Amino acid sequence: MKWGVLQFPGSCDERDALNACQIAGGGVNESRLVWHEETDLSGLEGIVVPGGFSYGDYLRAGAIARFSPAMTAVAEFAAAGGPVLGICNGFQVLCESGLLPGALLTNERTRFICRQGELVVGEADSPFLAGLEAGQRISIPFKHQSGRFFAPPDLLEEIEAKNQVAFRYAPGQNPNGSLNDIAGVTNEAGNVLGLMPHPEHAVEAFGGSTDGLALFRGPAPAAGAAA
Amino acid sequence: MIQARVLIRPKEGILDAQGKAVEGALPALGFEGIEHVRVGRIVELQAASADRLEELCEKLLANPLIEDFEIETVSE
Amino acid sequence: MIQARVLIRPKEGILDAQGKAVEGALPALGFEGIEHVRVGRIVELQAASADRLEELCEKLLANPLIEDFEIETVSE
Amino acid sequence: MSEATHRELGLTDGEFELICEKMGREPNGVELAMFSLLWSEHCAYKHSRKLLKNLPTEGPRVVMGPGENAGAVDIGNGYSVAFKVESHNHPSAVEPFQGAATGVGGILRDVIALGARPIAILDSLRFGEPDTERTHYLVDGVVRGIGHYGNSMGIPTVGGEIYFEPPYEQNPLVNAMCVGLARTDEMVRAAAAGAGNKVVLFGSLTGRDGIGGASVLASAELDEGDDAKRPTVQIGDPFEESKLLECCQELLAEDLLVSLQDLGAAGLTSSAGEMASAGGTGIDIDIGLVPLREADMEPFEIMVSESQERMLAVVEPDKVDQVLALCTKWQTASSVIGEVTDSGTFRILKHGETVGEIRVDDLVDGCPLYDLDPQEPAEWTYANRETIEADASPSDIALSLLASPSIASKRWAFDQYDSIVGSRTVHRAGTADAAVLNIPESNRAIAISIDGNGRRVACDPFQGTVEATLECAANLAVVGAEPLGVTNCLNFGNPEKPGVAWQLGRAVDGLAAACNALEAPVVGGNVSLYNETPQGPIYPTPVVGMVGELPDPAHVAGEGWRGGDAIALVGPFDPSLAGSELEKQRGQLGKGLPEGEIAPVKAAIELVREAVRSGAIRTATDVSDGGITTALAELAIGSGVGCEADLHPVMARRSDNPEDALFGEGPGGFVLAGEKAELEKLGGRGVDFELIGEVKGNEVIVKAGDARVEILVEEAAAAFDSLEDRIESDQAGLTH
Ligand SMILES: Nc1ncnc2c1ncn2[C@@H]1O[C@H](COP(=O)(O)OP(=O)(O)O)[C@@H](O)[C@H]1O
Ligand SMILES: [Mg+2]
Repeated sequence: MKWGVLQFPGSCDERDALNACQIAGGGVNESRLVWHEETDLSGLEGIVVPGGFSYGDYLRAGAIARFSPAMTAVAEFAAAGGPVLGICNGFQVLCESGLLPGALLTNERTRFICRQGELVVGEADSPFLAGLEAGQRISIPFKHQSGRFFAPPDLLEEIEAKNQVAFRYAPGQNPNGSLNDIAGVTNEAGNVLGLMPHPEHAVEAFGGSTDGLALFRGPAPAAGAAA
Repeated sequence: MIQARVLIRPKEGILDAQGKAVEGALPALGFEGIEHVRVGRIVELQAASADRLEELCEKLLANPLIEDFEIETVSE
Repeated sequence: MIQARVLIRPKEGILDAQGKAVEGALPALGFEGIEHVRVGRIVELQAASADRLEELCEKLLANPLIEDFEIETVSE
Repeated sequence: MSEATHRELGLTDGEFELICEKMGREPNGVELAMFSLLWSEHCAYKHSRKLLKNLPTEGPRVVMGPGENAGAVDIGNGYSVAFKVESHNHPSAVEPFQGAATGVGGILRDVIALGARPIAILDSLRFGEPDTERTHYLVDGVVRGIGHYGNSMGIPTVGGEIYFEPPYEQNPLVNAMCVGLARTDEMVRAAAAGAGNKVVLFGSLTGRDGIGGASVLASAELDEGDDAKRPTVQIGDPFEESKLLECCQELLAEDLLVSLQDLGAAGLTSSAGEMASAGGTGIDIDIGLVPLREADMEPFEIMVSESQERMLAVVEPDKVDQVLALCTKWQTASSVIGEVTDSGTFRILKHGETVGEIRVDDLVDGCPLYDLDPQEPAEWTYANRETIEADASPSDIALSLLASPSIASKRWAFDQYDSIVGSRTVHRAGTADAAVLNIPESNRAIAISIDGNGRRVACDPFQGTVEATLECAANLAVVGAEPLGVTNCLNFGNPEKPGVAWQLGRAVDGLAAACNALEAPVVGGNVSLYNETPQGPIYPTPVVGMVGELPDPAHVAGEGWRGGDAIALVGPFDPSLAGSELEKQRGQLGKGLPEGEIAPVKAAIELVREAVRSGAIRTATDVSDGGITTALAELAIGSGVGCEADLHPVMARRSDNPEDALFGEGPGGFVLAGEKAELEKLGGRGVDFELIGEVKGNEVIVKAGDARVEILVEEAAAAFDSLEDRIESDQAGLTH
């Protein structure tokens, strides 16, 4: 599957995400980085908005990156049903740009955290969850400073009612004070998914877990069918 | 030229982690009787006109879902 | 009870990395004619008295080495 | 220039006279500022360079040694790793968050300047005891600062160490190490070459950051304002550096640069001066072409500004446009500010008009090097204080050691660092004794360790430094790695004092002896002197960083053991309370450590390394602070299973004092756990070997003669995890 991984000034995890795309694709090297000024996404079958500190995370995480030309193209790609995965800073960018509901606030304890943790797969209907079952636990690193998911009460209710929760932190493992333990959500259609934890850092055995691969493999059949 | 000052605060009802951290640190430093600490941002800038400041705040400087903003301007 | 508002800004001459990044991003967002962007913090709190606010700012809220602060109070 | 000026700038009368003699006239303000910085201890190494010549610097794997921005060793398949450790002690004492952040930024740029991509950061920190507001403030700021910079740059912080000792209370140490990966044939040197080539400055704008002491040169006019407002604190901007890194990588990949250099201490003066010196050329810099953050800067300010996130490159004239275009792509400012010449002179121009002119040799190599006047102090010169009750039982002592700030878990700190970005991290701080990074490019992994116990070095500078170096090698052995090269940072007090001079000389001798024995060349480092306050000097603290390689990251011994495992003690471990954590708690520290031979320790290191590499041993750790009991307790805490061990063989073979066996420290001890039959294969191999117990139950039980430690694993864990609460209580962390 041909992924495009966005690269903003200040992105950090874009090579890791590209690496994950490649491993998920059985080592085939057909994915590529997409510079933030690019607007032509033709030929790409999926988009990753990766983690890092786009524009230094200054002002507010994701606030500046969402205005990049590439994000306009990503919005069109998503509107046409293309799969878009936002990881960490990418999740923040997708929320800021309105492609996903909610917002991400500074961790309750205000500190950056980096540790391995467990997620419970939610009920959301999304191609990214194709290889996972609702209720299943997966082990994925948590790594962020502004990962506290927030939505005002009515929006939160809507997200829950429409089954847009993709992942929750396993009981007792919520590292940041996210509402309803939410670690990741999808848009209504399910083709856009954002999460704070880092599946691209759980793709090789030496790192301790390969549970993250499922997310990169999930949309492959759908993309194949579309092509 | 306009000198503008934008105050951006966490919306009422949202846990303000930084404000809470400040409150938590007060007793050990011997400060008493201080409460309701809220931490926000201030952005100061010079603009040719005030026309689009509101838009700038809504689009970039603040996130209306979680933050309120207030613009104060002084013409120079 | 006193309602206090503390404005904390990077000192004149000190690199303001956030202000610089915001200013740099504005033209691409279609905002022209905006300059001298400085980003700081605002801390609002309630205190039993204004006596030790200065000290609070110096010790905890601001870093006097790199930041200036300004305290505005309203009695309630 | 008044005579007082050069003194205020830190030059001695003799040095000033020498400058006048070399120039044939008195220097003007710009020139004096430049001399004062390049002839400072920091840049000229005037009290340490003679000693450093004793370090072994050569070996078959060395690609770049001391003299370059960082050292580098070959790791096969056309790749090298570049690494260096550097201090940022003073700036961190003044402003911990920015001091630590810019310390990381600075060491990253040294590695970036070689054309390497940084792949790991380690930090080595020293603070006072964690009971004071000041220590809390420093720890909070430093840890956040390191995390802020490394995390934002996307470079994992994979290891480090934190010690808490009273002599660091006013003068904390913040040492950061960076490791980078490069294709060997694409690495660049810093030497300027080719008269007529252009000098390009890129990165952040130049402001008044870090001008500090030199500001006495400011003209009266500028002095009229409030001088206190003149900024001296350097502010780090990792976003700018992140762009700079990618920009440098692309410039080098496109083969657009002749040479590259970072701007560190003394800014443009040192980088341009050292580039010209290394290349045997001259250089012209026009300060009128330097992009400024503030309009009214004086020439000397521009020449010595320490604004962060800037690089200097030498570029052939026909490639300049491409270079500037790439900088624009990465949204980083750039401009041509000068030219390489064949004059041998460093010329400073302002819009074409000469404002300063110095022979490159005079500036860079002209500073006199001083001999030290070492004198061993007759007695222990540091304070002692008792913090443990005299009648504490062995179990109480064990818990007290686990809770001791220098031994207790630092996970709360390391969890604030992104340790996994880059997809190479096999082991990070806290999961094995050394960090392990996968290097698929050359079909192997590297291991990195950083170590330096200042207290033991204070007891005996030679032996203490040998031990620090051996501990690095032991940490590497535990993950199956053998040393390739060493970097170091020598943090000491005022070398003009005979006692400190003696510490420094003996420590360098110890480093040389250990590196020679281990055949691990020193490829770079840093020296930080004058770490003292009116309360006295810090403990002499050589921080040793070691990089090694291992064939297979799948065979790395970790710290988790399993019920039923047998426990062995391997190596010529000869524990003593001298200089130990327990002696510190008892307020009984004094001069001297037992001398030990290096060869048998080296043999033990090799045996453990081979055992781990074979895959037969899955649990191994070296015995270090707090002795065997602490090592056993840490393994128990890590896996939640207790143990029962009897140190009788240790007692019988060496000392008869149970406390020495239980809590004594010293080099050359490894605790291994695993299948008894596998462990026994390590016996009879010329290295001391004893089975001392078994993994079981929920208690840590360690016997030595009549003495017995018996603590619940839970209790041990609670003690081990107690530091976070002690340290965090009063910090709000609003620095960013
Ligand atoms: N303790 C030491 N051991 C070995 N080499 C050292 C030591 N201290 C400094 N060096 C070497 O001396 C040179 C100058 O060091 P430094 O001034 O820190 O470099 P830079 O200006 O690039 O930061 C470097 O090549 C460094 O590796
Ligand atoms: Mg350098």
